[in-house]
Formats: sequence, structure tokens, C-alpha cells
Amino acid sequence: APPSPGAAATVRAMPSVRRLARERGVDLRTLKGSGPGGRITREDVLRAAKAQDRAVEQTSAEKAPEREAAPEPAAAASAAVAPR
Amino acid sequence: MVVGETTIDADVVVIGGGPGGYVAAIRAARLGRKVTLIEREALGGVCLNVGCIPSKALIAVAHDVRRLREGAAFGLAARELSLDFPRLMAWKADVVRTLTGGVERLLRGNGVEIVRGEAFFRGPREIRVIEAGGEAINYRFRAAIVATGSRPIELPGFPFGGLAGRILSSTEALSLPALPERLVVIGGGYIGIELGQAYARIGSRVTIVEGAERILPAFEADLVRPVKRRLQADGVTVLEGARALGAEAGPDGVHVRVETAEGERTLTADYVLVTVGRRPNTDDLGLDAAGVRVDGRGFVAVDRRMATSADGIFAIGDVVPGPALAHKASAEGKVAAEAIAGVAGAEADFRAVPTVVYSDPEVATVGMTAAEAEAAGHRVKGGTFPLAASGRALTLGEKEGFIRLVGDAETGALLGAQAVGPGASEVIAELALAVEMGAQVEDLALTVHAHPTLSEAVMEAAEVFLGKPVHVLRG
Amino acid sequence: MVVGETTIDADVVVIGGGPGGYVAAIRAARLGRKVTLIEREALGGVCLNVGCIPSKALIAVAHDVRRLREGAAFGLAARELSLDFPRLMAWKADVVRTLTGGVERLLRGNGVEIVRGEAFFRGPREIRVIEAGGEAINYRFRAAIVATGSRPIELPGFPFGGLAGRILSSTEALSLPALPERLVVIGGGYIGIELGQAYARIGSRVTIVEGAERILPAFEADLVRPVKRRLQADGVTVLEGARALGAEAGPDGVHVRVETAEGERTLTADYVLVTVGRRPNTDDLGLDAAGVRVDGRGFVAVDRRMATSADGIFAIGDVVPGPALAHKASAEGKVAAEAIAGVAGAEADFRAVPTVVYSDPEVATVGMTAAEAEAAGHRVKGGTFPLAASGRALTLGEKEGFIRLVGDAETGALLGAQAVGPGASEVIAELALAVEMGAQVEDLALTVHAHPTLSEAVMEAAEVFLGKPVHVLRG
Ligand SMILES: Cc1cc2nc3c(=O)[nH]c(=O)nc-3n(C[C@H](O)[C@H](O)[C@H](O)COP(=O)(O)OP(=O)(O)OC[C@H]3O[C@@H](n4cnc5c(N)ncnc54)[C@H](O)[C@@H]3O)c2cc1C
Ligand SMILES: Cc1cc2nc3c(=O)[nH]c(=O)nc-3n(C[C@H](O)[C@H](O)[C@H](O)COP(=O)(O)OP(=O)(O)OC[C@H]3O[C@@H](n4cnc5c(N)ncnc54)[C@H](O)[C@@H]3O)c2cc1C
Repeated sequence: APPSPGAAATVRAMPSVRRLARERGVDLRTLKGSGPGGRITREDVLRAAKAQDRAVEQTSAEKAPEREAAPEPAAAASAAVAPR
Repeated sequence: MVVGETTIDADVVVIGGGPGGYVAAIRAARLGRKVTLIEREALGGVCLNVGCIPSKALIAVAHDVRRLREGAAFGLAARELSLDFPRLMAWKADVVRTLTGGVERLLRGNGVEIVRGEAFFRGPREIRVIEAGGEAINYRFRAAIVATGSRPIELPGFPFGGLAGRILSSTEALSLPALPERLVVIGGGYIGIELGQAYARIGSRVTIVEGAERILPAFEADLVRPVKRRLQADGVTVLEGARALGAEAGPDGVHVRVETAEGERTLTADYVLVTVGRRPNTDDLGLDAAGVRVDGRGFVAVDRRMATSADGIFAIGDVVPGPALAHKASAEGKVAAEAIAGVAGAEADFRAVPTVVYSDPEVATVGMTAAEAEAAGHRVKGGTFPLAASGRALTLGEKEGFIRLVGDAETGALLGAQAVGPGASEVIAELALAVEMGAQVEDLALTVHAHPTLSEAVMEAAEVFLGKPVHVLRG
Repeated sequence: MVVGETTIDADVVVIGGGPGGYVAAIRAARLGRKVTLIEREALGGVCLNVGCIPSKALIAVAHDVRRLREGAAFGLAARELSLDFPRLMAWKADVVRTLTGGVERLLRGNGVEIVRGEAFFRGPREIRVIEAGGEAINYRFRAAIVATGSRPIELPGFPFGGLAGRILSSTEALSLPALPERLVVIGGGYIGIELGQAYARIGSRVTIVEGAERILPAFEADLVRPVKRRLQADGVTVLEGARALGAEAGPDGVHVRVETAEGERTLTADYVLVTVGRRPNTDDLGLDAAGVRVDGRGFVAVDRRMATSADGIFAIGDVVPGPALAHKASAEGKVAAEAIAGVAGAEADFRAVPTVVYSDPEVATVGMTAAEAEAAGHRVKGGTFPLAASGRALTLGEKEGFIRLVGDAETGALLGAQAVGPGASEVIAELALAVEMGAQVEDLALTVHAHPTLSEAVMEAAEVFLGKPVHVLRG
């Protein structure tokens, strides 16, 4: 059967894992889920985050302090409304 | 310009104290922000004061009345059943008061400053509030949340409050001085159906006029059928594909002219309730001055963080696109508050926002319908279980309805679910969780469900989906 | 030994047509096996005939009565509320008949052969059935499932049927000819509480005598407190830490002598209902001859495939250890059927078997209690939300109760949940799924719950757990 685009577009992961991925700046679409039914697990995200962190460390050490914040466009906007 | 006007430096300003605004205010305060909440009418917004809560209170009692009316089947009989309508209204007001009082206590307990007045933007960083006394105060804010909700749409020819107060919006219909003998409801969406059925049960003669081909047009036809049957059993006249043309005062009540397939008819009523939709409260807010983009229908455009086009200004609830539902407003409120407070990963990333119609039987849906799933490119498979085969439904004497699961035939993933029947409003919670969790339909089949419950039908529907039904011969 | 007795070669033989056996039979038949089901009494077993179903039917009507009795608060009043008890019994019988008829149709529709008679093992591969007429048939089977269920335990001094039929088990209590004026219930477990409360509501004067320190001793004390308060409001006298010593016939009814902390008392009753537990039906089954090992209390030992110590013989439901619940029986029945049919991975691997008490308010639990979680080595964290803060509970006029989540403080995983309140029987379904899915408590908080529902309290309790409550000030 041809791949169903809808199915592909929907990344399967539970809400807490999706939240974790957003927090750690992991794009779930790039992961392959190790859970039942191909679900992406907490461990999958943590592993990806660690790999990402390592990659960042290796390529640009000066970016390190920003690692904890979400590396999404969202981060800039949220800084604008944070208390001074 | 007022002379000597005050300007206050504020941190987070929330405009509107409904389920969107007050929840956002509480969450932001908990996260350490200094919050000012502005409300022009009543804390709790539409939902608590003139929406979800009073309507469900009325419906609960109307349900009791129906149970009793039909009680003879199981041996229950009341010689003279009477309903003290003012008492009912007083109880309902009590429930509302308890809850709105609770909201006020929660806000204050979390250190939220409550300002009574009407707010509008004067610029990208400034909100002006006209207080009850007419005094104006300006707030310079770091972040603002627009949570001003929505209001009923008027139908041409049926101005609210018109014909000497006989043309009602849902707001007035929830606070009548006496039980209407004859009620015409224009609009068979969920609000019209809920209120029309409730009034019919407590004693009004009710006619529902729906312009579309059938009532509850937003829902699939088979979900609505059991509701329509019940409405008819309740004595409600349902006119579908019927257009309300106008209303005139007659000697015996309001005359409502209606165009149906069979020609024009005139309905006579004590009250006419118009429930044909709601529109966002965004017109007098000065959103332009703030740089907040609004679409052609008045909805505020937001991203997944609930941020508008204007820096530092967020919007949630009925003023943004999507279903106008209290729980959506609250969920978005939490996201906005967390985004403002800089919580990493705060995003409105909901797979499943359940919708409930508190008709009897209840209708509840979550996620995709089969049609939507197909449109999204899935090869769709369904699994349906009828409540007529549910032990719990039978012991309740309520066996009309079914639960349907929609899944992906290839992956076995659950995509959505639809339910009609008693308790559908609660059964949908498990299904919402399942969709959010990315569950396989099989997960619902393998989870032990208590017997006898209505939720068991979820498991049974899952087994039908999997081709191994137990309590039906074929799915 | 009978001359000329018949021996039939059978494939799968199921002994017992309760929720364990009939579900196993259907599943095995669907999987292509030839199934013979043997039942000595009525299809549907205890649950459908004299257990879950008739008790819940009675409770549903008793609930209506209570709603109406207390209806004055919201304006509902009936001049003369009357209950036609024989009509109620007839309706209940009707519900039972519909469901057991359905079971028979499902069995036949799936090609299951139904044999009426009493079965016992004659050897490791042979079952003898004594049919109603006294004729014996032997079945040589490939696989057998023991699903013979359980029966009520007698209390010394209170023989069932004794004192001229005034000492009852739950079976008789569900089919009385007339409403008892005075009912003494010995045993305040879930069956005693459910039936005692129902009878009190429809008009009996009820006294419940519980030997343990408190009623519903299997449940945590705070879950039981709202039930006890309600029982008292219903006019039920609850004697805790009280021992029933014996019964004598008196001129005005049965005299029941009870020893309480305050000394001996005598209660006078029309009927005495004894509900002090159930024991497995394993004594006259010839299990020895078949090589099936049974423990000291009569339960059949099984592995996760529901296989007994004897090759090809499986056991499920009330005859095996674990909670005596219909849904557990059915779930095990499916496992046994699939194991027999060679389905790979068929195992009873349930994390969550919900337990429900259909008292009012309902009590429901799933997974671990805080104490159990601690004993299992978890650092435990809780999150509780009171229904007094639930909009739905208030609109129902039923605000007693709460929902509590038990989670692991370190990992945030949900371990279990307890609920008491209206609708707890349905709310528990979401929680069971959550435990089965290995959900984080956070998943319950991030899933949008419809407003206003009782299930929303699950989300709120999760937010309390996470330290970010919305609708309470502190958790
Ligand atoms: C009869 C009825 C029944 C309903 N039943 C349900 C239901 O069962 N479930 C459900 O989910 N939804 C239900 N709804 C919909 C639900 O009420 C709304 O979706 C919800 O109230 C939206 O919340 P909100 O916070 O966005 O806005 P609102 O609740 O509309 O609150 C907005 C608040 O902002 C205030 N405000 C507006 N403009 C200003 C201003 N310029 N300055 C200061 N304050 C301002 C208003 O006074 C109001 O209090 C029902 C609605 C109706 C009418
Ligand atoms: C009043 C009451 C209320 C209850 N309410 C609930 C509830 O709400 N929810 C819940 O989950 N559970 C409830 N239960 C418990 C539930 O009924 C049992 O857990 C369930 O019936 C067990 O199913 P089973 O298939 O193991 O056995 P059973 O239902 O006991 O069925 C066993 C069947 O085997 C037959 N049988 C026995 N021996 C032989 C033999 N030698 N030959 C042929 N046939 C034989 C019996 O006639 C019977 O039909 C209740 C029980 C009672 C008494």
C-alpha cells in the first residue's frame, strides 16, 4: 500500500514525551520510535537530546550556554516577555 | 483625554475572567509572575455564569424529571410530580455563585489582582481600563493575554430583547422568571438542543427550528439519530431545513414565521430562543492599536504558543480559531501563561480536544472522524459497539447509542472516536487520553475494563476493530 | 457405572457459562476451535443472573428514588412517591433475560455447543456430564477450561434458607417476593453495602453488621468515609466491629444477636442477608483425578497463560486466585482461549484490574495504593482533587468525593489511582488505561479533558501532583 501521508505526519508519542522533546529541542519527526507500534519513548528523546548536545559541543563551544533553552524560534519571543 | 489619569506599571495583564483568562492568570501567578486580571462583568466568564455550568445544572434536573416520568417501567411512580421553577433557578444560581466565588478565592489566593472594568489596548504596550465608576486607569504591561471570549450572534429579524423581551439569547434563557409554556428555539446546534430538550422535560412545549438539513449538523448523522429520537419522545417538535423569517407580537404570544419544505408556518411562543452561533469579542478592544492581527471573522491569529502578531501579546479561548469550548480556552490559557513565564516547551500541541453535547443521550467526539481520517490520507478502519449489548446500559434502562473507534488500518493506531449514549461525556476521557498517548486500538482491547460499565464498550469496540468481537456477532 | 454410556471426542470443553467461561468459549470458537460449553444452571453465571447485573439494576432505580427524595433542593417534588416492588423485580428479571438470551445467541452464533448439565473430571483427558435428565455423557477433550466460579460462604449459625427461608444469600436477596420492611445485612463488604444501601433507598429499614473495624475494609479509610456518611443519610444503621452471634425465630420476625463494643444487642428483621465472602466451586469437580492442583483455600493454581498443573487444562475467573470480579474472569477467559488456540504471546499480563463498588457515592480503584507503592519500594507522591471543586459535580448536586493519583516521586510514573464520588465507575477507565500504558502523571495533566466532566478531576489531580494546581490552592 502507498504510504499514507496523514499517518506519516502524525508523530506518535505521549504528551509528556512530546513536551520533553520540545523542552530539549528534539524534532520528533527525525526520530524512529522504539516503543510499541513505533511510538517514540522518553528514552528515545533523551538519547537524541544527548546526541544533539554532543554534536553542539563539538562544533561550537561558544553556543554551550544556550543549550538548556529551547533552540526554537519560540525562545526569542519568550525572552521578550520574561521579567527583567 | 482625561486629566490626571493614572498609569500603572504592570507585569502580566489578562483581559477577561472566563475559563481561558482566569486559568491563565492562576498559572502565570503560580509561575511567579505578577498578574492583573481585568473583568467587566462576572468572574468565570460565559462558561460559569451563563454557559456550561447553568445549562448543565438545568439539564441534570431535567434528566431526573425524565427518569421519573419513565419510571413506571421499573416500578417507580409519583402521583404528582411538580417542579418549582423559581426554586430550580435559585439552586442553579447557587451553583454558579459557589463556583464563581471559588474562582475569585483562587485568584486572590494566588495573588492575582482583580480589576473590575472594561479594557482596551491603547498601544502595543498599554491597556486602558474604564472602571465601573467611569474612571480610567492605564496599565503598561510586559505581557498581555486577550481572553475576552465571545457573544451570541443575532439573527436578522430577531433582535435580542426584542418584542418586549421575548426574544432571548442563551443568557436570558438560563434565567427566566417563570417556566415558558411554549418555547421556540431557533438554531439546532448544541446549545439549542441542550436547552430545548431540558425545557421540554421540565414542562415547556418546545419547537426547534434548524436551517440545515438536520440538527447538530457539526456531528455525523448516525450520532445524531438517537438524540433526535429522544427529542421526539420528549415531545419536542424538530423542524429541519427550516428558516426562521421573522417574529411579530400576537395577542397570544410571539408569532414566529418559519419557512419549511412544506411551506410557511407560524409558531406561537412565549419566548423565542435564538442560538445560531457566537462571535469573538474582538471589535472594541483596540487590537489595531496594539498591532494584533485579526482575521476576517474577527478571530485573533496565534501561533502554537498562543502568541499573537504583536510582541508580548497572547490570545486564548473563544477569541482564537478552533472550537469554542471552555476546556480548550483553559488549556490554551495554561500554554500562554507558561510561554510568558518562559517555561521551555510550552506549546498548544493537542491531538485530542473532546467535544461533548449534553443532550440525552449525550454525544461526545474526539480526534478524527472516519471522513477526516480519510481526508488526511489514512486507510481507515472502524470498530463500533452498540450499547444495546452493554450490561451497564441495560441496568440503567438506557440502551440507545454506540461507541465507535476510528483507526488506521495499516498501523492499528487510534485516530479518533465518537460516542452517543448515556455517560458519553465521561467515556470520552479515556478515548482522549488514548489518542494523546498515541495508543494502538489494541491497547484499548488489552486494558481490562470494569464490569459493568459503559466504558467497557470502548474495549468491545476495540475488539470489533481487531476482528475478534465478543459481545456482538460481527462488527 | 452406567451401561452403554456415550463418550464423545471433543476439542475444547469449557465448564461453566459465567463471564469467564462464556467469553472464553466465544474467543476460542472465533479462533477456529470447536467448543463445547457445559453449564448446570443458567448461562451468564453468577454475574448476569444473580450478581453484577441484577444488583446494578436495583441500584440504578434506588438511585432515582434518592434523587427524587432530595429533589426539593432543586425544585423537584413528588406528592406520593411509590415503588411497585414486584414491578421492579420483573424489570430486573427482564434485563437479566435480555442479557442471558444475548449470551446464548452469541454462543450459538459462534458455533459453540451448549450442554446443560453438571460436569466433573474423570481423568486427565475426560469430563463426565450428568445432564438434567440424569443421563451421563463423557467428553474426551483436547483442552478444557475450568470456569465454575464461586458460591456464597455460610456463616456459622446462619444457614442459608434457615429459619423458614429468612436467612438469605445475595442470590435470594435479589429476587424477593416483597420489599422487606426490616433487613439485617451481615457483612459490610461491597456486596453487603451495595444491596443494603439499595434496599434502604427503596424503603427497607436496614442495619449493616460488619465484623471488621469498618465497612469496606478492603478499601482505604478515606475512600469509605463519604460512603458511610451517605449510608447514614439514607437511614442505614451501620454497626462496625460487631459480630453476629446467631439468629432465632421471634414472634415479630428473626432475632439476630449481635455483639458490639457496647455489649450484646438484638436486631429484629424480616430477612437476614449474609454476605461474608465467596468460595471457589472446586470441591466436587474431580480436579484430583485430572491432576489439577488446588491450594488450601480451594483455588486452582495457574500460570500466566491460565494453565493449571495438568496438561491441557486451564482455569479462569473466581476459581483462581485474585479479585473475584467479572471483568477479571472475562479477561482471563480470553487469555486461556488464545493460549489454547496457540496465539503467540497470550498471557495474563494485566497491570491494572479496576475494582468498583457501586455504592453511592461510587468507589473505584486501580493499580497501587500509596501504601502498596511504598511497600513495593517506590518513593511515593500523591495528587488529590476534591469533587467539591468540580463544576460537573456541583451541577449534579453531588459534590462528595475526590480523585487521588499515586505516582512515583522520582520518575513521575503513575502507579495507581483511587476515586470516590459520582461516576467513579466510569472515571476509573481512563486511569486504568493510563496505568496500562505506563503513562506519566504529566500525561494526564497535558491531556485536555472536556468541561464540565467528572473526569476533569483526573487532570486537576495530576496538576496537583505536579505542583501546579489550578482549581485548588494547594494539593
Ligand atoms: C449556553 C452555553 C453553554 C455552553 N456549554 C459549554 C459546555 O458544556 N462545555 C464547553 O466546553 N463550553 C460550553 N460553552 C462555551 C464556553 O462557555 C466558552 O467556550 C467559554 O466560556 C470560552 O471561554 P473564554 O475564557 O474564551 O471566554 P468567556 O467565557 O466568554 O469569558 C470572557 C470574559 O471576558 C470578559 N470581557 C470581554 N471583553 C472584555 C473587556 N473589553 N474588558 C474586560 N473584560 C472583558 C467577559 O465579560 C467575559 O467574562 C457554552 C456556551 C454557552 C453560551
Ligand atoms: C451480588 C453480587 C454482585 C456482584 N457484582 C459484581 C460487579 O458489579 N462487578 C464484578 O466485576 N463482579 C461482581 N460480582 C462478582 C462476579 O459475579 C463474579 O466475579 C463472576 O461472576 C465470576 O465469573 P466466573 O465466570 O468465574 O464464575 P460464575 O459467574 O460464578 O459462573 C460459573 C458458572 O459455572 C457453573 N458451574 C459451576 N460448577 C459447574 C459444574 N460442575 N458443571 C457445570 N456448570 C458448573 C455455574 O452454574 C455458573 O453458571 C458480583 C457478585 C455478586 C454475588
